[in-house]
Amino acid sequence: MSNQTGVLTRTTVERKQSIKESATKKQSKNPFQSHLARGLALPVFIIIVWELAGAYGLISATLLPRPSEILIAFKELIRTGELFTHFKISLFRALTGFLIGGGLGLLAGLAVGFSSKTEQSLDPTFQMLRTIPSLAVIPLFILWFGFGELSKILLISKSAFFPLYVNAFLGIRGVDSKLFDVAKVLEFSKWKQITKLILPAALPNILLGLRLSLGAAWLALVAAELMGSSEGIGYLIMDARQFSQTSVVFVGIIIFAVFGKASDSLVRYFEKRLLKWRDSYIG
Amino acid sequence: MSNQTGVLTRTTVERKQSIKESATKKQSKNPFQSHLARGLALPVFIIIVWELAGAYGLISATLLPRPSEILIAFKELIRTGELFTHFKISLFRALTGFLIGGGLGLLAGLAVGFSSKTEQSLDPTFQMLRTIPSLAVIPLFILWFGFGELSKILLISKSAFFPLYVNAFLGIRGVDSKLFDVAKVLEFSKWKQITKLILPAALPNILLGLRLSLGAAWLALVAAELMGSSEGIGYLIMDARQFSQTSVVFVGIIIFAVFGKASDSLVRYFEKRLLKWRDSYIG
Amino acid sequence: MTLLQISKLDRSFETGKGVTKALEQIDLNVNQGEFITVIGPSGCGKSTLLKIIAGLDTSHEGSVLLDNQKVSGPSIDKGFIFQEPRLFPWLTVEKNIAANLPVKENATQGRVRELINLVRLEGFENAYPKELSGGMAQRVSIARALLRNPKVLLLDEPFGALDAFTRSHMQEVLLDIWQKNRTTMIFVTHDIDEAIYLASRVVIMNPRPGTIREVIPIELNHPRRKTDPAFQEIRQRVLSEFEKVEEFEKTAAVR
Amino acid sequence: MTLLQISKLDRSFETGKGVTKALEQIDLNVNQGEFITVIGPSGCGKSTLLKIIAGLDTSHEGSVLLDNQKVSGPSIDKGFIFQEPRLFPWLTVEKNIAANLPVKENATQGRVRELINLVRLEGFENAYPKELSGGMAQRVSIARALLRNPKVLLLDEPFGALDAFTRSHMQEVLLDIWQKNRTTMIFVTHDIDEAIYLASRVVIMNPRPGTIREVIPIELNHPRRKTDPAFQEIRQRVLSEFEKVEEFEKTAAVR
Amino acid sequence: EQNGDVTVNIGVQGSTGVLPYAREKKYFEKAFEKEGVKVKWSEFASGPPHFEALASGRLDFGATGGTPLIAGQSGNVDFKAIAVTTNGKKGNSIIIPKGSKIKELKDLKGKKIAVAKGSSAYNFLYMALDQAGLTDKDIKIVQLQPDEARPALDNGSIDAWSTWEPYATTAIFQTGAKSLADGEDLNINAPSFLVARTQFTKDHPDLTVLFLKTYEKARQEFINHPDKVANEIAKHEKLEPEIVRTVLERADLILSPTTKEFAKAHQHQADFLYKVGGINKKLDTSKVIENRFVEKALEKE
Ligand SMILES: Nc1ncnc2c1ncn2[C@@H]1O[C@H](COP(=O)(O)OP(=O)(O)OP(=O)(O)O)[C@@H](O)[C@H]1O
Ligand SMILES: Nc1ncnc2c1ncn2[C@@H]1O[C@H](COP(=O)(O)OP(=O)(O)OP(=O)(O)O)[C@@H](O)[C@H]1O
Ligand SMILES: [Mg+2]
Ligand SMILES: [Mg+2]
Repeated sequence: MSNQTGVLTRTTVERKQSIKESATKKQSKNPFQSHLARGLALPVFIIIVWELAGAYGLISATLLPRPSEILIAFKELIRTGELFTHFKISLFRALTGFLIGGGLGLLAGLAVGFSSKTEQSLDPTFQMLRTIPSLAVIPLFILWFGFGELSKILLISKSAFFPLYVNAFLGIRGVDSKLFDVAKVLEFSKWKQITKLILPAALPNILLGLRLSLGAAWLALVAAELMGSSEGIGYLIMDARQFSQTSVVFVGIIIFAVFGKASDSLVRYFEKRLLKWRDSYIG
Repeated sequence: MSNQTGVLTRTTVERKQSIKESATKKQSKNPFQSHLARGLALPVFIIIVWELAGAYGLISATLLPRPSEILIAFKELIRTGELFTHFKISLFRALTGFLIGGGLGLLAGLAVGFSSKTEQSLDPTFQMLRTIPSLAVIPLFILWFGFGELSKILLISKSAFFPLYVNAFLGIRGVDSKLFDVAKVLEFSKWKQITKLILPAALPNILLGLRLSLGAAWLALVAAELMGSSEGIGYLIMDARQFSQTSVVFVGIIIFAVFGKASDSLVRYFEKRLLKWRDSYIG
Repeated sequence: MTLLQISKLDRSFETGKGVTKALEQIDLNVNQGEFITVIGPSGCGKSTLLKIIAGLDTSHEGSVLLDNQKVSGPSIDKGFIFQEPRLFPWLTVEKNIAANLPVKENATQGRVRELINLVRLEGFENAYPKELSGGMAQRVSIARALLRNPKVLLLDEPFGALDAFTRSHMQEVLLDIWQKNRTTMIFVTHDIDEAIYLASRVVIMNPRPGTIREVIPIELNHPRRKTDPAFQEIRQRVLSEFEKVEEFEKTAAVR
Repeated sequence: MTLLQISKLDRSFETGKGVTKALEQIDLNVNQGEFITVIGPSGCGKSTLLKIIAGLDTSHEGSVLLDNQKVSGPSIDKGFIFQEPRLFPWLTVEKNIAANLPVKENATQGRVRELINLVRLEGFENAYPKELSGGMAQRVSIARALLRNPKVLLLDEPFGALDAFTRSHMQEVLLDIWQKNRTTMIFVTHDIDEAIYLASRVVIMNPRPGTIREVIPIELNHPRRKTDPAFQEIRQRVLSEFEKVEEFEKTAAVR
Repeated sequence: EQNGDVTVNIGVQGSTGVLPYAREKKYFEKAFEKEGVKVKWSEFASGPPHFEALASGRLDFGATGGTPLIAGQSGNVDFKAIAVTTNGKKGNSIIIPKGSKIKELKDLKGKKIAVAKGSSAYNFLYMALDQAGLTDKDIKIVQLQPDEARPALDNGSIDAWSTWEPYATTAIFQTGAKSLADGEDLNINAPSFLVARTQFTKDHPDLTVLFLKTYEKARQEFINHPDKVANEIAKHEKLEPEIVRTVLERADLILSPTTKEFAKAHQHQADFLYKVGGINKKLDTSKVIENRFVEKALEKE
């Protein structure tokens, strides 16, 4: 805790400095730090209120342990190396599932977006599959793929498939038909059409799909790890819930949150770089 | 079954007719029916193979009942009126959750998209919350909101929030800055900027977010109905799973699929009407 | 009365590959009710200058004062016709012209109808931008700017996509508005005849970096005639000045 | 030798509000190596005609034959310069010009550099379209079309956004290419002088619906001079024809 | 031998039972290694998923309560109950929160009671009500999974909770909740079983016996060194040793054929479940009972 408040004060000070600078030099030298300060303000505020509420006994400790208690559980799990083991396997599952599901989703989205015939044949089926909940199909996955890694990874893939599929599909359908005319006149091959026209034009949407798919992969982890598993962050959470070890549950939640945010930031970093040609509103 | 194949033959015939027509009249009179035929081909094919495989004992009946058995379970559930009761309550939950979560997501997305300051303060927190799995937070929801409707609807809202949030956010950031300049020159008020520039420009993405949010609301139903519920399609499924009543599980899955697809089609119908001004690739 | 005072205006763009100097040391005073036309080679900074005056581009050095106030953003007094039509693709012609005014109101409706007649787009009130030809779209954007009767009208090659006759019709329309409303006009064009025909002063710009080469006052009475010897004389002067620009450009250091 | 045969061409657009007749009963034969310029009032269907010839618009009635083959889609022989630049915003100038050819290849690279010099964009090879001025973007799109040495070049107001000098430079470039390669040119413009200066035949169109009013052959030798009396005479003829179009438009039923 | 590429798939749930302990200690790995057979473990959150896994042929052995067994049989899953692991008398309890005014079962009238449908505690609740002269119409049943019922109990949104171990003991220890009644008080037998996939028992009767023998060996640890085992589990699972010890005490671990008494209790459960509409057909539970393996496993002892 003292740690977090420390961060807050430091960055706030730096932010003030950078505002001063920007007033004189017209361009902030340290926009990154002031971003960070703004981004951290809300979470840090929540954590402080929460800790205080816990310390004054306003909330039940078994159900909502204080941040400091969570920190202790965190340290303990790190010390024993358990956390790392769980995390490693979950990361592997989420990423593999994301790669398979997201990759197929992208391809399917491109295929369907490209041709309205393909759309008519495949899209209705995909749209039906999209709203089938993971929890309901677990038995089928067990039947077909067992409850080993394969099954889990496929369940994650299923979740990661759709956001990329829908976004890639709509990205293509959003490409300006004027540019398509240019591509036709210049006689782009199908491949060139994809790489030089469609992918770049649909890129904002595809990257958005990427972010949503990555998120979906993380979210699917819990359902997947419910299924005959004894490792992984999802398992850690569900196992801890059995004995009401709420601090451990929160450690799991925090890991999900942090890694969700981290993978999201990564994609957005690439987004910034890949979309530098854009001339759009920047807020 | 015979029913389904009936549909297939009929529409195929009509499709042939319409192709003939279009050959002579240059424009198909019945594109809708040929779309339908194409869209149904794959599901109908799967159903036939499945039924046959079941009939020849190639797949375990306990885990994967034949379509005809599912149909019987379906009829039975309809006859007793159970299905309708479950469906009604699920529909209510999904829609209310979607309206709350999606509405807030849209507003938050607009707010964050509009100002990069707001983005820096709120977006990191939202992105962290986005990847926290529903199953992990259920105890917290029960603690805070009890296990009544409120809790379920909020859980659904949580899921429905993010797709609309992210899509609205990115929709705004994709608006051509040239048009923003026009709005500035014409001195649009903030409100006019939203209604006359941002919403229409971001509409393709917002509608996409709508579809994903609706889907997410349906998907969240199962997790929500795991929680202190004795009604709803999600409950129906999970209850049937406990007792290995696989046909009932499939009835639930089919309802999810059909209503997911139906709500999706509805949004796309509006999409077509609302985006008729677009001049983009149509596949 | 001086309406617009530009002094020591510098504007450069940082891009991935270095810095492009678009405008350098621009000094220009414009009086209330003047008709200024700006000519100069492609890429010399005309559009950039207009955007700065409009308050759309504030990342410059030097001062730009309108009515002795620093220009810090667009305002109701300034109309802008962009180089491209920039119509809202989701609004019909009529609604694009009315833009942020309620189309349903009678006053607006009458005015919109009037402007549609003026730019000769009768029958296309309800067409979407994608259903318009290039010149038609440009005319819509002209009508949109005229609707608001601005004090200063900034026009960036407004008639570039129009045929000769529509163009001269629009020139008359513009002169008419100028004379009736004493609107201050700053008008970028590539057509030297047009520049002379309309202007009280013609500004000739040098490229790379964009500077003002010469300001030529046109003291002919309206209506002007292009065959008038006095017109021809000025035309010669502008042309020869422009030729020098051309030469200047060839010898100038590349970027 | 007749390269392009257009006969009984009709094209109308169905919109929400009714049907717009864009082209009606167009008949036109173009010989290999001819330089056709098309003029006509804004919205008379010039761009539509070009798109049909290019094979980008096939929803028409009547027949369009190129080399006695029905035109059913774009092909390698036809270059097209669109009315707007239509650059790929994610590609730099260099890559936009090279388009679907590999920029890295030496042959392409040399040719791209040559064209960049020709359209006077040295130093902007690596700029993105959003960093270009209107005229610069238009020149990139010209270079892109020229790169492929098409047999037929369709140009839709290609020099509309260029200043007088860049424009006449580009005219020379075009004439040069035409004479060297015997490229067949179909060139839409609003500038009557330009139309006469370049063409072997000038096509004058009537609006609403778009029909061909008159085809005027220009039998002057190159290089032509605008001050030449023969030139002026033809100019008068075109102008008076065009004035009739103007009158026709005023009396025509509105849509 | 000929068992070269055979793998035994064993399912476990929870972390305090014999099988989880044996997994930790690798008893089964050691025993089956000699036969050239590999062991693969899968962990399930509750009983019912065991039967999905059994039905798909991906699981060979598991240990569950009686109610999931009945549910599995009603779903036509092909399995055998090969032994009884506890009489389950102390396995289920009705818990009331700290400071509750409820004194006896009759006081439950009109109250909100949480229970997980399909669990053994579900049956237990109905039978308890029956004994108190109440029916499910007199109370308000809230369908909650154990880990959801806990917060509900803590924040007072339910009045009582019918649950099983280790949830009952954990709640009592952590929140000062009290047990209103357990199976012993009401004399309700709720046997739990070891289950096996029928086809596996046919293909590998010897391995089935070996499984039971190994189970028995692990169970003996629990009987002979309860403190040691409790401490080990507590340490491994980071639980309070007190909780684990109590849970184990209440478990009454046995390994026994399905005696007439157990069979009757189990059949009674099935009939009851049918009566209250939990399952949709009447079952003959004796069809899934198979005693010969456990008899053989125990006879050499
Ligand atoms: N956003 C930008 N980023 C980088 N460079 C820019 C940007 N906008 C303009 N420039 C550069 O500034 C210079 C002037 O551009 P500007 O658009 O003002 O020219 P212009 O005089 O309007 O030309 P034209 O007659 O072709 O429209 C050009 O060299 C252009 O490359
Ligand atoms: N996609 C479309 N949908 C409906 N109408 C259209 C469409 N494209 C063109 N038109 C109509 O066809 C007519 C001719 O348009 P076209 O673009 O060919 O004109 P143009 O001669 O090129 O005009 P300009 O000189 O202004 O570019 C116009 O009336 C226009 O409104
Ligand atoms: Mg410009
Ligand atoms: Mg045109």
